[in-house]
Amino acid sequence: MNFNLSEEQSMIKDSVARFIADDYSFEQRTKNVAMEHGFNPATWQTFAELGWLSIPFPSSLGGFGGSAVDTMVIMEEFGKGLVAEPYVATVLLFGGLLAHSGEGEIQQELISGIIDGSLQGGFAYLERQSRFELSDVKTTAAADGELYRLNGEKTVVFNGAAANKLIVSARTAGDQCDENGISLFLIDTQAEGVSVVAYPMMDGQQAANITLNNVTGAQLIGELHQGFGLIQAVVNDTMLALCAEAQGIMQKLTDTTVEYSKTREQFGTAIGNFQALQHRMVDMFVAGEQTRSLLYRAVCSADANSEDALKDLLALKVMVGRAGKLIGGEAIQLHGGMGMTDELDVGHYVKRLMMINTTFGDADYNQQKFVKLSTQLG
Amino acid sequence: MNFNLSEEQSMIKDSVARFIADDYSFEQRTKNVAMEHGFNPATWQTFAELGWLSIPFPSSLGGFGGSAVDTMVIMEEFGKGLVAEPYVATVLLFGGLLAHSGEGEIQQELISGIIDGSLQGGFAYLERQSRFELSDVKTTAAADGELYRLNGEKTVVFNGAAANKLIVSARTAGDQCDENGISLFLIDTQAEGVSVVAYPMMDGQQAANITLNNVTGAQLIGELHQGFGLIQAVVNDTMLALCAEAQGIMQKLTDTTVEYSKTREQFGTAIGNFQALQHRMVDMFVAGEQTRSLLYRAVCSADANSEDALKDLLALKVMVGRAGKLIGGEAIQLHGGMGMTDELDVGHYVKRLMMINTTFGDADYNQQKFVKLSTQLG
Amino acid sequence: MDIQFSEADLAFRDQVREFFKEHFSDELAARVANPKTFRDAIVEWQKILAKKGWIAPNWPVEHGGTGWSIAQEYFYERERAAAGVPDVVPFGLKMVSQVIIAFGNDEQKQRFLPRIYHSDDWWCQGYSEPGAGSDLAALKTRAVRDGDDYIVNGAKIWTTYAQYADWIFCLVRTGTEGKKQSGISFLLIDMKTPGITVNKIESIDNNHTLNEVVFDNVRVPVANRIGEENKGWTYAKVLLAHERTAIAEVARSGRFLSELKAIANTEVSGGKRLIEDTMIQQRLAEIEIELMALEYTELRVLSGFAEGKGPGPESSLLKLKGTEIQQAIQQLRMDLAGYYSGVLQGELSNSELGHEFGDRARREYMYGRASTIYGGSNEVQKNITAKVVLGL
Amino acid sequence: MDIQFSEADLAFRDQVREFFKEHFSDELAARVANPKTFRDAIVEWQKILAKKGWIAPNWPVEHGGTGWSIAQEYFYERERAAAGVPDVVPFGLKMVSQVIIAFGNDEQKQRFLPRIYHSDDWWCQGYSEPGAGSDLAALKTRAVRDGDDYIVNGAKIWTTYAQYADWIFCLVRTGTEGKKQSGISFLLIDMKTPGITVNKIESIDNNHTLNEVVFDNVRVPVANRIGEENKGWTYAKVLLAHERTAIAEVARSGRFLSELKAIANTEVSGGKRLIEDTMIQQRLAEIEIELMALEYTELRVLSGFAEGKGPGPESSLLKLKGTEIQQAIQQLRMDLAGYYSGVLQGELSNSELGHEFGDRARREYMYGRASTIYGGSNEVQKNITAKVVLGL
Repeated sequence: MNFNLSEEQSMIKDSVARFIADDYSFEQRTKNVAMEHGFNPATWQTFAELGWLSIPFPSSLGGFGGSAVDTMVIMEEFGKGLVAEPYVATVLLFGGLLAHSGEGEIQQELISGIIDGSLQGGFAYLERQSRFELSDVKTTAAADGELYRLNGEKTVVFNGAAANKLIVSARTAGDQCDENGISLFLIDTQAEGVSVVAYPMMDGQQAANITLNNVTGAQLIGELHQGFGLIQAVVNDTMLALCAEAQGIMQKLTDTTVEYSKTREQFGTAIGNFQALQHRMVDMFVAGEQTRSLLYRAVCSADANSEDALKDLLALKVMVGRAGKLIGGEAIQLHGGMGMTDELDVGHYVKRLMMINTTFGDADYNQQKFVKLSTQLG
Repeated sequence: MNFNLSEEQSMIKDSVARFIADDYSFEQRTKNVAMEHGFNPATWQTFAELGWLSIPFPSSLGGFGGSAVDTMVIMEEFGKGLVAEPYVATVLLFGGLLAHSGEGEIQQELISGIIDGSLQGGFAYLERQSRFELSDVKTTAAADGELYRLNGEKTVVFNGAAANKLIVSARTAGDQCDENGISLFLIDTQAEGVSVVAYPMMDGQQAANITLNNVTGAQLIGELHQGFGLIQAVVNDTMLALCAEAQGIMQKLTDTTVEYSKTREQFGTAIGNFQALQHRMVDMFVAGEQTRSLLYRAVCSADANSEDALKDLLALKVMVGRAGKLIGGEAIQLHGGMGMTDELDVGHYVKRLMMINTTFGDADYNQQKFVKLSTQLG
Repeated sequence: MDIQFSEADLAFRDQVREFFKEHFSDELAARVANPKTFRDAIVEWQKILAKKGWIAPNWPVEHGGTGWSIAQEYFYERERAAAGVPDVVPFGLKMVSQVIIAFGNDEQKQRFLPRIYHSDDWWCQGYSEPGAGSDLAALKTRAVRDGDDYIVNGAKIWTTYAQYADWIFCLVRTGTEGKKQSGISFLLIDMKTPGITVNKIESIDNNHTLNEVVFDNVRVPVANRIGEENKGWTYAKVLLAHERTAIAEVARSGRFLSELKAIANTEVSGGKRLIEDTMIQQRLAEIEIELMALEYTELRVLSGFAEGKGPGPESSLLKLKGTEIQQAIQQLRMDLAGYYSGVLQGELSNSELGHEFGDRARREYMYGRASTIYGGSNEVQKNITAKVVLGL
Repeated sequence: MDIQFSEADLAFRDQVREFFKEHFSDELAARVANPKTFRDAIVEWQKILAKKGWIAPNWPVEHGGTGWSIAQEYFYERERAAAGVPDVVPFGLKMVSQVIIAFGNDEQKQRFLPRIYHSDDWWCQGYSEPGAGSDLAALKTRAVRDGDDYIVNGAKIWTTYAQYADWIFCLVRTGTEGKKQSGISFLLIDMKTPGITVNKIESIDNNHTLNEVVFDNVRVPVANRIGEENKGWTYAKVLLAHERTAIAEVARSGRFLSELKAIANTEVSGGKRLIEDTMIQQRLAEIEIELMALEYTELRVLSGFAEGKGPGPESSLLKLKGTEIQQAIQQLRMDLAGYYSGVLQGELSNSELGHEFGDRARREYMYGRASTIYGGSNEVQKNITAKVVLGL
């Protein structure tokens, strides 16, 4: 039992931290976010060169073969630097689905494209009515020779406009909310019948609504009707990674707020000397440390394939949501008027934290899932 | 629209406040609580002489004909003085059921006994399994000539050991949790088959378990099978009165805590100078004032027979529970070690507040009832 | 103690309801809600109210006030909120006008009040400075006497709608002796005076509401000073208590809560309406209960006013609880919007985006962070309450 | 980073589980739980543990410590809590012994440690005073040198189990110069010495746990002083951090949470089990999630110890969160008990009363208020964390 990083993990951590310190200032990040798809292709290429795009993929697919701890390490540093590049959409979600679905020709080819930085991807899993229910799928797929024809509308597809390829969840059998009968399909975003309406999200990343109008040539990924298990596995891995990112953000926000309170003077003294504010900053610190403990718990049980892995993950996601609200809210409040300006980085960190809370279900939603595991009810 | 007391109400308020200041010190109260049934019969007689036992009864039954505001006034002062005498059990519950059930001979006789202080009563509405559900009644009543025969067990009957008479809820038709089929019966606690196991409650008041083993001679109060409406009406009136008592307690606890913080020195200064504690005492004050606002809202709508009366009452009861937890918890915490001793009055006020939270359903329970009214669901 | 209303009060309520229904069209509402058309639309609406005579209820009757009873004021606000009618822009009609009425001279009253009444001038408020936020009295903008003028130098910050403003009312330092609260004067400054620069501050809701206003040797006639030199703090303080009360926005929160219930009745998750979700139910109930209490706290404050009492302890409480409730509503609207709470809708229509309230949820949530900061931060309110009310 | 345990660790876990099952009988458990039989029962149990060699895991091996690994310590505590086995009374075995081991002389070690090990002496702690609570260093009990003795005068308060104690370890003032933390000495005092009076304090749980201990010209041999005169604060401080960690009671909260789930599975309302009530479910979940986090916070502290780090920032956190969780559990147990939470059961049996856990719920709730007050109040922990961890 230990909570130390391996030498390799420390190297990854230092490498990301150094990149952010040297090349990813808040000003630079602001410029990147203002680019066409909300990120900087050159930065993405740097990620490829540094090997970061290969971390979660097995070595059989040309990857680094990283563990949950490895992903945690990189994501926590990304959080501290507020990295806007679409690592989650392309590497973790799109790449994760591919890597989990087998090691065929498609996987080999696409994952090597991800690793070398030439391919952008995304996962279209949301629909207008689905809210947080991954099994609520109305988009349909019909066999068309060896391939499939898709019809439907997907919303809030992260990285949807930049993506060359998308994996789309579609119904091949069953009723609208059934877990069985969902299948996954690979499509080209340039294919006929695909229309894309892109928009920025508040965290600077971009998403898109994707309309599929008789889109042919869709390739089945994984087994027919059995896509839901694949979705769950990859969503869980990604959720864990997002929580690590959130941990980095929370630490950054707490540190920034504490430092600000030491310099900002009001009523003739630094506001950090006011006991009421001190106690509230302690509450921020405590919330962050509790989240860190659950993060360690969840990555350890993920890597150990523990039977409690899902329960630990859900607990973590709930706490990320709750602690994030506390820390984000206090960070703005204690920065006073400055906290309200978009020039300062604080608000941007808070918005990313809010987005992470929402992604794959907010705190209340995941707590209800936790209850089912915890009380063994329904 | 005004929030001032009438001259008569101010007189009641002053009269109770004077009695407490002159004759009901915490030391005296402690002696009263140590007496046989948890209260002082002489004090009760004083209440009768001062006319307080007549306040809620209509003048046609020899009472003062008071409004909800009148009851609020007396109960709030009782709260401030932590009066332990069984006003709620005898006057509000037992007397209230009688007064609401008609103006026949029984009512005339018993209510005049209540008013002159010679009669103690109680309402046996709880059973081991019933928790907060007033309609969960297993005790049975069977016709026996003009009267009834009762069998069953009632628990936590407030004032059960001191009471000369009890009103008991019993099932005369329907299933265990049906609202229809509940009837109310008057019994004599000396009757054969009635056995009483008394115990003190944490607030100093006493309660008893009452076993009814073929108790004959029970008189029907109100209409057969239709007792539930009567129960609801009287429970709602009493709940409002208890909330007024809680308001008095909360104000007393806040005042006491603020005063203590001005005198208790630690680290070379009065602890009331610590900003973190100041802000928490402000939170206590705010919670108390918000409760006061809902109290005014609920008494006004009760007296106006508003269609929102029940919703206002439930909101109030929820807030009394929540604010009570905050204020009670902080009162003990800010008194430090002293807050832990039974010699100080603080703990006793807190315990009474906790009992009021539980009586007729705690904050969570009543919030669920509120939801039904508020969202028009189920 | 009662809350009975007279027949006349109830008739007034119906009249107000009818008026809003007739004059505040959906089309106008849409223009007010759109940041790009807000300025012209709100002025258009305020002129309608001025014509009706309801634009300045709290002014003395001789200047155009309505002389309403507490009950009438209560109903007016309740109906306004229920109809989704925005409050007037407060800086002229509710703030500087109060100071002019109470402390201005006759010439100032005649010059400024009618133009405020008819929304001919747009006003903004110059209180906060980069170094003086919660510690307002630490302000440093200097006004130095030069003949019949002051020469003003310094900067004001977080100035709402300065980009639209014709006039700004400012607290400036004219003296440096004694306590920092003394030595402050209250000046009215024409925004077109040379030397004034307005710098946009983009706020976290991605809107342009806030500004920095920089004064570089700005000449202001001494005739534009309210009351005595160095006594400005006294005049400004009166406003602060009224501002606290106004920030509570009790009636508006009531309307927003109804909107949330309607949303929860429509949005689904896993095929079930969100209103059937117990956790959503409880969050709605918690907000509603606090709000029901605050409505009566506000009535208690109003009835105190009616008896000639100034804003008492309940007014800090109104600000504290009122803003907490607003933020709870904003948070819940975000949560109801789910993924859509993150969308910057921009020029997309609702049907293009496929969603109706996510963008608004985000804007209100983000801008709403300010409510616990401005008007005397909630921390300052707690300090005041501890000192003034609890005697600590 | 991993939490894999070795086969040996897992075998140890099974051994511990087996031992508790065999030796901690239901009958003994009942006597420990009853305040009237508690003293003798806990001593009986501690003697069983001493015989097994598990009574003082953290002592150096030469004095009887077990030399366990972190994993073994973790499993021991977890199994102990799961089996409902009470912790040892800490004042001798976990507190004064640590000070004697670290700072006592050989004679003191030989004299006191074996009797502590075998529970022959019952110890209590004399730190707090009526005027020195959170501000512990402000203590005023004086010890004045008189030949080979000190003469002690003053009073200690909130002294847990002083009514049973053979010995008390005290902080006393021997010097008045310099900071208040200097001038304090650490004395061991025989409770049978003339001049000591123990006054019962009835606490709000209606039990007798707390006492006042008054010293009236009490003669204490200088040989009973630990370490140097006026250096007592240094010795005591070491204990405080360990005490904070212990107060968290993480494993016990885990057991209590399981009990609450079992209760919610049994108790009904309106014919439905309470566990089916969404609000109860969410309250259970909120506690469980915080506790799951705190279990790992504790492991992080333990693994820090293993690497030779003293209690770090996580230890104040353990105290803060640990006590919050305890109080949330106590509150929920009260709420599950409903009306019965108010009952003082006295001599009534469960079947006479008709209820099983209301009285315990009340006792634990009321006594539990102390956990955020003692061991350095939670307010003091926040002050420390702000200063030491956040650098404020």
